[in-house]
Amino acid sequence: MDLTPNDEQIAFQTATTDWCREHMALEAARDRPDGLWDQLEAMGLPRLTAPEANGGLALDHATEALVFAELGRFLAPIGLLSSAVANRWFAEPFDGKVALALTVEEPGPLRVLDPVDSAAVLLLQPGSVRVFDIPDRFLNQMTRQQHVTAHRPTIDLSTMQSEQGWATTAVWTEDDVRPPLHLQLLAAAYAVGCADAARDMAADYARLREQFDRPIGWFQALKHMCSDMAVRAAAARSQLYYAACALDENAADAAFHVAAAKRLADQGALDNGRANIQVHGGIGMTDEAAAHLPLKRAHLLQFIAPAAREALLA
Amino acid sequence: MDLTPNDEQIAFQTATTDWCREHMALEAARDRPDGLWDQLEAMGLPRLTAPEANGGLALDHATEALVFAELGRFLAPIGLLSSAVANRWFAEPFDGKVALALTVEEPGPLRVLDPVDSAAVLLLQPGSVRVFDIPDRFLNQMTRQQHVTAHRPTIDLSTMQSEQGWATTAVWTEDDVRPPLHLQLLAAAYAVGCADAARDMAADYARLREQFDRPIGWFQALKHMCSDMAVRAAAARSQLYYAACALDENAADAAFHVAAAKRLADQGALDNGRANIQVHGGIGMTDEAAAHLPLKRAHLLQFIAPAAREALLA
Amino acid sequence: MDIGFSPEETHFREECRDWLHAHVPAEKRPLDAADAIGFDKAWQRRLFDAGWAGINWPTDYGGRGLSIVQQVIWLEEYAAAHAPWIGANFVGVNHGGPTLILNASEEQKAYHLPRILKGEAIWCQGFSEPGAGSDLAGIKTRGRIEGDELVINGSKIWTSFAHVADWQELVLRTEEGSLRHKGLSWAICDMHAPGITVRPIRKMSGQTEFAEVFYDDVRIPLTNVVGGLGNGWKVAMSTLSFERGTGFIADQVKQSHEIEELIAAARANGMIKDDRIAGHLAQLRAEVAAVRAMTYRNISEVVRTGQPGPEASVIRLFTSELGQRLERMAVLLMGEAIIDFAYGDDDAVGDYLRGFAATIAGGTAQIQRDIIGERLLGLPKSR
Amino acid sequence: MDIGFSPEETHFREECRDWLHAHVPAEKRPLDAADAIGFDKAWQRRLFDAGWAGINWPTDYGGRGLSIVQQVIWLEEYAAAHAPWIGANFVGVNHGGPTLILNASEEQKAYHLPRILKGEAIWCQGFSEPGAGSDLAGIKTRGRIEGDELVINGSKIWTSFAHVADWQELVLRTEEGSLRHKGLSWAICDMHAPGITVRPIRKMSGQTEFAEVFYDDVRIPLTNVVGGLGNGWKVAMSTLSFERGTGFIADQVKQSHEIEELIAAARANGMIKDDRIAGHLAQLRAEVAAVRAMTYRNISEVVRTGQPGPEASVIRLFTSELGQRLERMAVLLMGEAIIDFAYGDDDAVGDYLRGFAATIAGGTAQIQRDIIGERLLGLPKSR
Repeated sequence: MDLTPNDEQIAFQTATTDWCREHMALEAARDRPDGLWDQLEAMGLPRLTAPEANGGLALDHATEALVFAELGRFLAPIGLLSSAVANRWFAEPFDGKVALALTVEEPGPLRVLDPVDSAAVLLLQPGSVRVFDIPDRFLNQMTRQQHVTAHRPTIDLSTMQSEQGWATTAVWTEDDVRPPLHLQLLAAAYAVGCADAARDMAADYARLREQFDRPIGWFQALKHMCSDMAVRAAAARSQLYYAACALDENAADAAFHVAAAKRLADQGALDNGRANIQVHGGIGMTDEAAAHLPLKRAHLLQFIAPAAREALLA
Repeated sequence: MDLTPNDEQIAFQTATTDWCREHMALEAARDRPDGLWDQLEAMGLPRLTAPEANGGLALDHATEALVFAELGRFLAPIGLLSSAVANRWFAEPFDGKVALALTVEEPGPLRVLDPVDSAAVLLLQPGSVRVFDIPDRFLNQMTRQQHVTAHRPTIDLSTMQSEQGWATTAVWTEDDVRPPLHLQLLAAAYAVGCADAARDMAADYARLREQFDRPIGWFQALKHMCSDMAVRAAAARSQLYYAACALDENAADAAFHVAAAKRLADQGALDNGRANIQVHGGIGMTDEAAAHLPLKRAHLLQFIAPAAREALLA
Repeated sequence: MDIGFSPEETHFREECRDWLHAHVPAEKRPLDAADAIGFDKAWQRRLFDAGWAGINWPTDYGGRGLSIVQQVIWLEEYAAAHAPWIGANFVGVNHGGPTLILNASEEQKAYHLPRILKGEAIWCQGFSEPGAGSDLAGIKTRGRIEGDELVINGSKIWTSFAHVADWQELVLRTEEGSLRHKGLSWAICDMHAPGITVRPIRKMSGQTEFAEVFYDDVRIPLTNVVGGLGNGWKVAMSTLSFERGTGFIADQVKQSHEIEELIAAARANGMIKDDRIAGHLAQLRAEVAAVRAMTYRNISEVVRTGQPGPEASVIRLFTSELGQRLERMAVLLMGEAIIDFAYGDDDAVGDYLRGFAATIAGGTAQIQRDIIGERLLGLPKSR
Repeated sequence: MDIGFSPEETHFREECRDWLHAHVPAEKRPLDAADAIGFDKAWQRRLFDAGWAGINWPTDYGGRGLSIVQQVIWLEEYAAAHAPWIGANFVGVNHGGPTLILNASEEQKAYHLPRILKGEAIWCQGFSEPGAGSDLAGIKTRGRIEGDELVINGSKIWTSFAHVADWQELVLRTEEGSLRHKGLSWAICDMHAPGITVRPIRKMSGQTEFAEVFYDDVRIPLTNVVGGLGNGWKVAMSTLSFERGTGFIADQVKQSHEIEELIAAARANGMIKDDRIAGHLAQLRAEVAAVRAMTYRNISEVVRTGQPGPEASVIRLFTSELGQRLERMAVLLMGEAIIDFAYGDDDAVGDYLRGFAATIAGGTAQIQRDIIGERLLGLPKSR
């Protein structure tokens, strides 16, 4: 039993953080450079746990969770989540980004997140994940109307969305609880990173900003608000690591632990996101400051593989 | 429209507070003098809104709510609630205290609060209140066992309880929504007083107790805890007044307003009761200090005419 | 104590309702200040012409001179009729105007008050500075006296409607080297004066409503000072205590409508079947009732004594946090549709994002709790 | 990173389970300290004789010298077997003993440690004073040096098991006129020494477990000072940081069982059908899992580096508040039956009332939040 990251994991984690800080700053989340995805691909980030035969690094979920929490801290593309899952669980190669669709009752139209330049889209279903191709246009099976897959913004300023029809041509996983848990785990990792980002932003500001001739972090009310952010982030992060290990070991209670991680991470991301704005005061409400970015990302993440109450009580 | 108490009401309120402070101190709640009920009777407190024909003062519910909030602040006997309701809505005279039974599915045995020296017991039912005599012993209709009405303590150190069977000999109100609302209003008034008592105890302690060479109320964390107590008490009190007026005017939405008052008062009493102990620190956890008394009373009050969600959403 | 209204008041309520029913504009108010300014001015003028602007303002300056209870009745009917937010006229009608009524000279009042009521002059507020937010007494913008003029240098921030305003209620330091609350003055600043630069700031909801204002040797006549040189803190506080007293009635009335709409929405989409949602809605409805009861109580206090009671700060805090709880519930009831929010959308998500201001602007919730602890409970001052 | 246990550890777990299954007493531990003392001593002796006392204590002093992971396994099995709380032995086994191991002389260790493990000597803690609660450095109890003795005067409070204890870990001011953290010493005080008066204090739950202790010219040998005269703060902090690190594992293990019992109870009485109850239980279960994950993480840190990580204070705060949430849920599930609580009852209400101590004793939740803000986030010190 050892829940501290080993040296190799820490090195990978640190390298990721350093790279993100330089090439994928949170502050620039709404305007990512064109070649970003190619760089992420080149570093193998969408294939950390994919088998070597598929060009993957065949690492464990524990390492992957550590790295994805760092990516999440910089509001990395949502498409990394679905791409990582697709590359891990399907033998056939997905050349390029796999977008992410939110759960729907089949065969309704899909809400596709981060679809720009995506070759395919991954959908979470009860007990399975399914991957469709992305066509240029689709037929809405309910209204019988043809739709062009136009890209629209989402509340998360770094993520676009489109609509797409249910397709009969798809691949899906069967008789394996792990693929859906994998997606939930990675989404939880993103949310943990998001909670961390908000905490750090708030603490940095509370150390520097002065009112009444003192840093505002001197005042207990704001200090405790920051402390609570630290508590939420720490709890979610520990549970994330534990859940990743449970998934690696295919433990009987892995589904519970991953759901618990997602629940706590989502709450941490939302609550920290809100508290971060309050700590920032006026500047926190502006578009030019970055305080709103983690909050808006948190609002998106809560709809990606949410933790069902049944899973938590099972 | 005028929601400030008039001079007469303020005078009555002040006189009640002064009398309570001298004769019915909160700190002595667990050991009330023998003649207390007679004194309360002599002052007409169980008959404030009772018709003059029944020896009552025929005052309005607004005045009664003000006075009962003060009584509640000193943890006055629970029997005042039921006696006031019984004396108001029944023509026949109840000579002495009327105890209070918690709601049960008929014809189960009753949990009777404050039964000591009570001649009768009042039970809240949907749309009605019912008054039974108190016998020396009763037959449990489910187990067919004979029980003596022995007195046992409750969590509230100033209130005893006993068990009693459902009786066929009883009087009850019909076709009038006001009697049950009256009981709920007075219970809310007690809870408002309870929330006030906890707030004042905490603020007093925070002004005097020193740590780190300052009154602990100087520290923002404790100051804000006290501020939140003040907010809860103020909100509950305003809603109590409004509800009392609504009941006086037999307003169409009186049932909602009384339920809202009870809900906020119960929460205020519980949350302030807990916060009061935290503000007191070590001494707050002891039996010899009085900080636990309002909290325990609050736990009892929440079961007296609780605010149903349906009433709040109606 | 009673909650009824007199026959005269009831008659007034009917009058309000009838007029609003006939005149509330069908089109929605634009959200961006620049787009909304024409709408806001026209609507204010319409209110004035029909006698609804300044219900409790003195008749000498274009008001109706009616009671605060009638003002409340008007606001209740206004909200019930879904009449538009008064927008750009907010500062003039709710802050600047009342401050002038309390503190200004006859000349100042005679010139400005009717223009405010008619929607002819748009006002903005110049209190906060980049370095003086919660710490309002940390104001650094200074006004040098030169002859019969003030020469202003410095900057203000979070000034709503600055880029469309004609006048500003400006608090600045007129005594060199003075500290904290001393040496400040409250002046009427011409927003069209040379040397003023306005940098609009976009909110995280996408609207551009507030701005940063820079003053570079801006000259205004000394006669524009209100309440006397060096009395700026006192004059500003008279506005703020008004805000804390009855200035937020409109918000509270709005909440009464919002909770009913939320309950209706939850019934419509079936989410009320979830006990947690139903429980939250029940709780929120009780809290909204309490805010209304507290507000009525506070108004009764004003009617009796001429000023709001000490619990006004409690109402202020409770209302601002309750507003956020209502906005969060509205967003919760939207479900996944929250994802579709795009900058500038005038929906529940926009309200939620803009609503963060409630516990920040005009004194953070932390400052409010300090005030309650210190003034209501007598706890020692921390700052 | 892995969550599995080695075959050796798994074998150890089975050993624990088997022994506990055969030996956990059938009768309940009495709650009052005076009634429980015999029970506690007998049970501790039984643990010692079977080799379960001091699993990770050095073998030289009667311990088993095993790893902290094995200690955790023991505690997990201990809780699973519903074995009784170690009660009066708590301070000796969990505070005093570990402090001696870290700081005491060979002679002190050789004398005291085996007696603690065997349940022969009961220890109590003398840190807090009537005027020094959250402000522990405000200690006023003084020890005057006379020859080779300390002469002690003053008082301590919240001393659990004081009225049944043989020894006390006592922090007192041995340098006259010294301030705050300086001039304090940590000494072993004989509770049977003349001049000691113990006034037991009843808790609001009805138990008498802690007491106020008065010292009137109490004489103890200077050799009873541990870690050197004037080093009391450092020595005391070594205990406290132990508490914050791994000392609360037992509580956390207990919470894992409590949540399962609560869920079972809610299923049994049907209250789980209420979405709010079910939602709360789901949330609590996730939080309990997180505490366990954090604890495991912290233990891994101890195994790797020899000391708990900086996040130990987070675990401490989270666990204490989570414990209270669990106790409140237990009371909620009782419904009206909470009314029947009478002083001394050993039920969920008693746990709830005693549980207020979790955010007060050993540093209030407010102090914990200060520590987290200052040490983890680098915010400026407020005190």
